Amino acid sequence: MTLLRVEDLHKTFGGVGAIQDLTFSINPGTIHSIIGPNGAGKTTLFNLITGLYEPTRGRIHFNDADITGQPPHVLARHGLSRTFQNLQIFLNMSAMDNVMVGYHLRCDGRFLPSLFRFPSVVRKDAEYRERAAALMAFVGLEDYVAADASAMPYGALKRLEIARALAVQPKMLLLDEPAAGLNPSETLAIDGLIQKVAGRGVTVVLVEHDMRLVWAVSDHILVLDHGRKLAEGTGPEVRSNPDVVAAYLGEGGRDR
Amino acid sequence: MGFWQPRRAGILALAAVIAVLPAVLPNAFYYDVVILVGINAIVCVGLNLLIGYGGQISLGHAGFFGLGAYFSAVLTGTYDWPPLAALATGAVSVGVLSFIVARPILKLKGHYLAMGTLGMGIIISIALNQEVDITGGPDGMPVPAFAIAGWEPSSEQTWYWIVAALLMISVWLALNLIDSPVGRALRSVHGSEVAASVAGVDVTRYKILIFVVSAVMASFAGSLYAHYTGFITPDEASFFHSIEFVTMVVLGGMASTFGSLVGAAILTILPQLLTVLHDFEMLAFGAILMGTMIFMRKGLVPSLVDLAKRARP
Amino acid sequence: MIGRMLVRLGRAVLPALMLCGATTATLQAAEPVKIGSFLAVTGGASFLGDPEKKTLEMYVDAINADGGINGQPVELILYDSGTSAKQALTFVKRLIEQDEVDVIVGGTTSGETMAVIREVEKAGVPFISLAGAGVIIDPVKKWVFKTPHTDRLAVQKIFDDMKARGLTQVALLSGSGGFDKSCRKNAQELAPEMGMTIVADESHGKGDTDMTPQLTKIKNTDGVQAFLYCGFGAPTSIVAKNVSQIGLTVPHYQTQGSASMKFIQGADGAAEGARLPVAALLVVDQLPDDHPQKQVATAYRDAYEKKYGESVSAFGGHAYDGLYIVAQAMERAGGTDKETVRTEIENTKNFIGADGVFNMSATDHLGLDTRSFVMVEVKDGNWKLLQ
Amino acid sequence: MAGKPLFLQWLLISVLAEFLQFLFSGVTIGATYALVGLGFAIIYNASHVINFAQGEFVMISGMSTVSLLAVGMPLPVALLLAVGITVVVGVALEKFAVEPARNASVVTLIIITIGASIFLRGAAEVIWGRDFHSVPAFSGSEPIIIGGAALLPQSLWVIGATVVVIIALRWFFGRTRTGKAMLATSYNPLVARLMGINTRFILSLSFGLAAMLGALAGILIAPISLTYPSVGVMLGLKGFCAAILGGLGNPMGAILGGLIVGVSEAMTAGYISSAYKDAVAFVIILVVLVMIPNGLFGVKGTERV
Repeated sequence: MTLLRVEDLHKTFGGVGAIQDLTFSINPGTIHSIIGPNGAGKTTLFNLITGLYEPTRGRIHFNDADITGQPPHVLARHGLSRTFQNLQIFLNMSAMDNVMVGYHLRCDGRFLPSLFRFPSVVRKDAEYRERAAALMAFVGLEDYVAADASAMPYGALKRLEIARALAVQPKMLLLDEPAAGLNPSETLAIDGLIQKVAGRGVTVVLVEHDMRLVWAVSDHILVLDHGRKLAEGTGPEVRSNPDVVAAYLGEGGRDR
Repeated sequence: MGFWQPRRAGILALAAVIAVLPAVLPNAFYYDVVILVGINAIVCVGLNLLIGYGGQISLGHAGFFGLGAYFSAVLTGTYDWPPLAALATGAVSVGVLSFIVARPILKLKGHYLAMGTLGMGIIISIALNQEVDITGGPDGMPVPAFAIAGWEPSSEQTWYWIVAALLMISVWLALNLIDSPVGRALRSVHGSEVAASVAGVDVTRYKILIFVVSAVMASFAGSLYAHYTGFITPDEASFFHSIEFVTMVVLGGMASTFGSLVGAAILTILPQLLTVLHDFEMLAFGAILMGTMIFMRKGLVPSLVDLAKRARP
Repeated sequence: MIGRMLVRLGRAVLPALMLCGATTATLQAAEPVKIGSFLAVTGGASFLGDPEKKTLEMYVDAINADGGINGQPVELILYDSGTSAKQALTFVKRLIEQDEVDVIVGGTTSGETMAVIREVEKAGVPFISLAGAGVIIDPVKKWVFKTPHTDRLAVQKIFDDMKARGLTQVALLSGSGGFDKSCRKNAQELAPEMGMTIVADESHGKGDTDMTPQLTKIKNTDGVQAFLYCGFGAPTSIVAKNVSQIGLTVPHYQTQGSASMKFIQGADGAAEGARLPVAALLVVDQLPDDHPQKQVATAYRDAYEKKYGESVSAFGGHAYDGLYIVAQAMERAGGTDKETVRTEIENTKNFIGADGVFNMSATDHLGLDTRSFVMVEVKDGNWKLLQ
Repeated sequence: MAGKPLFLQWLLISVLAEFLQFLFSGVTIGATYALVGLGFAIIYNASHVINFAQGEFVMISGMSTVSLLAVGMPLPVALLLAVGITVVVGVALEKFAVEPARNASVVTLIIITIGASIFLRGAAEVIWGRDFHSVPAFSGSEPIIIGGAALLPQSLWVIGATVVVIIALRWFFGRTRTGKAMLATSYNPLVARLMGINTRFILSLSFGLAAMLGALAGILIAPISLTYPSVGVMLGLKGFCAAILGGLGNPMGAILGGLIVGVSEAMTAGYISSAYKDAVAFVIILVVLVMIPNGLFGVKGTERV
């Protein structure tokens, strides 16, 4: 039983292969990490899985459905959500409304009910506002419930993005460098948050440079190099893989 | 969610202004200016949904305004349709047209979108200018009076209440929309298209939706304008008129519905005030526009709100 | 409570704000005669509106220096419509409702004029338009008059001249403004009546800087015997230049829209040989001494050129006529009662103006004879009266 | 028998002559659009501002030339001075209107430059009046006949000057320190600043350069188009089209964009419909943009997420 199955995936940009011959699968309910040096194609892979890029070749299956080439908002319906390496916060909105956008699929997005504020719309909005507040508390943002996103510090915005992604109620959450730009104690807290999220039964897929975080939380690791799969397995398996040691850790590693 | 949340307060303030104005306005000329403010404000409330909330610029909305005006003028004048039917036909046709052009045009971003909408508006305005047999050409055409089942609003006072009521409705609906799932989706598209789509928002759909809504509102206001003034020219659809609408929205403050009202009011009244400067009118207008935007770059209403917040910590 | 305060505040402030917008030519103790005007001083037709404004201002001063009308000083209240029909309408409401003018002389373009007619008729204020379209006074509207020759008459003059030279196949080029389109429409309508054929019908856009493609097409059209350009402003000169550039040699006609020395100067020699109908004003020196307009037109031209240091155009003449028709009507009426003044304007007889001799009536709110509209040819950088 | 080939030959020649005439017109006008469009591109590169007052540079140089000639200056001196005056106006525009609002949103900056264009037009009307004026052609107005089509010497000036500008700009951006600094600033202003480039100076310089190009267009076109306070309005708009069509921020794209707009206008006027020639030009632009959303040579906007 797999949640995500990637088969023979290729993506080229102007003739240069960013992802090549990639096949792997992810089982539900675990924390997976995708690691590799800069330019290995990690973010490209995320963008392919979440529908921001269309693959040049290959197929992606999610939850037994072929989702290849589907746009992101359709994938959100399937239960896929993500955060971004470069924060993509709606800075023109309040923190609460950022999370509320995550609930978009649960709310009534039709035009006329919104235009005339049907009672059902008002009721649902109120209900999801409460849920959003709870979600913000869950990620540790209880102090920012009434804040504008543009007035929040960087670390809080990272959490806000996770809260928004969780509001989509995903089966699988892809986190693109959740610890980047954070100090060690904040990183530690993110570590805890990721485990809490996984504890809710959400499958977490992680791209991360902070190896300490990777080793600490991952159940399963996929190593990419130049867009190809270099190795796959549990933490200890990957660590002892000679290819990985040679190609990646051998270069001095990124143990910050 | 108290009763005195800002949007309720804003609507009440607007209602108060509308109720008090007739006691203040000394003659039909003042009514005329206020009616024009109201008609422009309806366009701006719609355009602000597109530009301020949806983050999609349009330099071509006067095209829709002009089309609405000409639909009303031609259908009632040349073909003797009842004004309401003409107005509705105009709004529906503009809705369909804007829906058709929205998909390709809204693929463009930023300045390219500005160019695309500008081109669309100019094409409409050229057609209105050139099709002399239908539109009367650059010298314009008369429009029969507005009438519903024999009732004709002839005085400025009557028009004032009609436009005021329609403006109130527009503002009310716009505020509803902004504070709703659709409004959040729109603002999220403005904030980050990728993040919005990942959160499940069908970005293209909402962009098209709000483009069509704003176009229909412009067409509606155009029809209203045509019947009110009784005479229209293709200038209503010109590029400069589009720029005027955008300037109203930006000057008043993007993503602020009441800002749009203030912007529409200022840009409609300002030329009347500046006549005192004679030859320096245009120069002063440009200077005021520049100065306001330099010193209040978020636009009047948001800047003043910020100022008030800072003054009262 | 607050509401009432707002009302009082508004009553005090709003009118004060807007009052300061009024143009005050003179501030004298006696109750002034108020003449309202809205002109396209800026925008597309500024080329026409500018001399109109200058003329009105100059002669209102002159009238006041002579003791005003019926002993009352004249106050000119003038607004710039920016060549926008929309602005024109608002300004007319302002003139009528706020400034409470006694009469309106203005409306540079036909579009602006047509836009305000409904308002003027409703309010019952005598209005003399300075625009060309015949539809302004045909059918006759109670309160609306005009001074310039109609666009239709101009085209008629041109076609007459062509026919006299045995030219019947005309190529047409027109701009995209109101004046241009109206001239084109008149040409299309008049051609069959007058036995002319329009063999080419081209147009150019706003702000175009080169019309050689259109002219080349005309040049390569079979059977073109004469070329007529409908338009005004800078394009008149550009067209003349382009005509000579591509060697279009058929007789070249333009309209009264080109009746300004700027046309000749701007064409840089290329306007030579072009013919157009103009008000006699422009060739006043060539008029015989017994011509009725000789004296009036000479005086106007000399005064205008002295005051503004630029050569006179026919457009300012429309404003001159409008102003003096009103002034004389008011003197005959012995006051400013609108109904009486209107009747007296209608009774204008043998008024000698810049545009010609006016004889208005209840059925003719223009009242110009066609004799004062003459054909001229550009020769040696000046107008030459054709006989 | 001999009549037929002769007729065909005549037909060919006249068709060719007609085509050439349209082409000359299109290229001349296109070159003007290109020069104006270049100004848009250069300012956009340095500051990501769309300067809607670009057309007013064209007007200011033309009107200045008229005034300078009127006080008796020789033509070359008047032209040089007119360009100088325009550059001063351009730099002042940057210093007093754009610089103080540098971090404002794109739309705000657009409105500021629109305000500036209204202001400059208003000022021109106060200073110079509303009449149109002519400027003598640089080297006579006797047309040169090429292949049966008549070309004005002034057109050669316009086209020649555009070619010189292209070469000069290539040299400037490719070989000089200042030019390279400008390019660097356009790619990444922050890094450029960190590398010691005076980005404020670059900003002023870009406005000066754009004003110079606009002024150049102004003095070159004035003998053809005449000059008046609103002459820059349509030229500015078409220049914007040129810059967008070519791909914003790519100077060579702006040149090509200008030529495409100019030639398509002339060809449409000649072969299809002169009434709808401007509309056709805009349809072409729309179609190109819908197919290539970043213009012909625009930087592909791959969003980094």
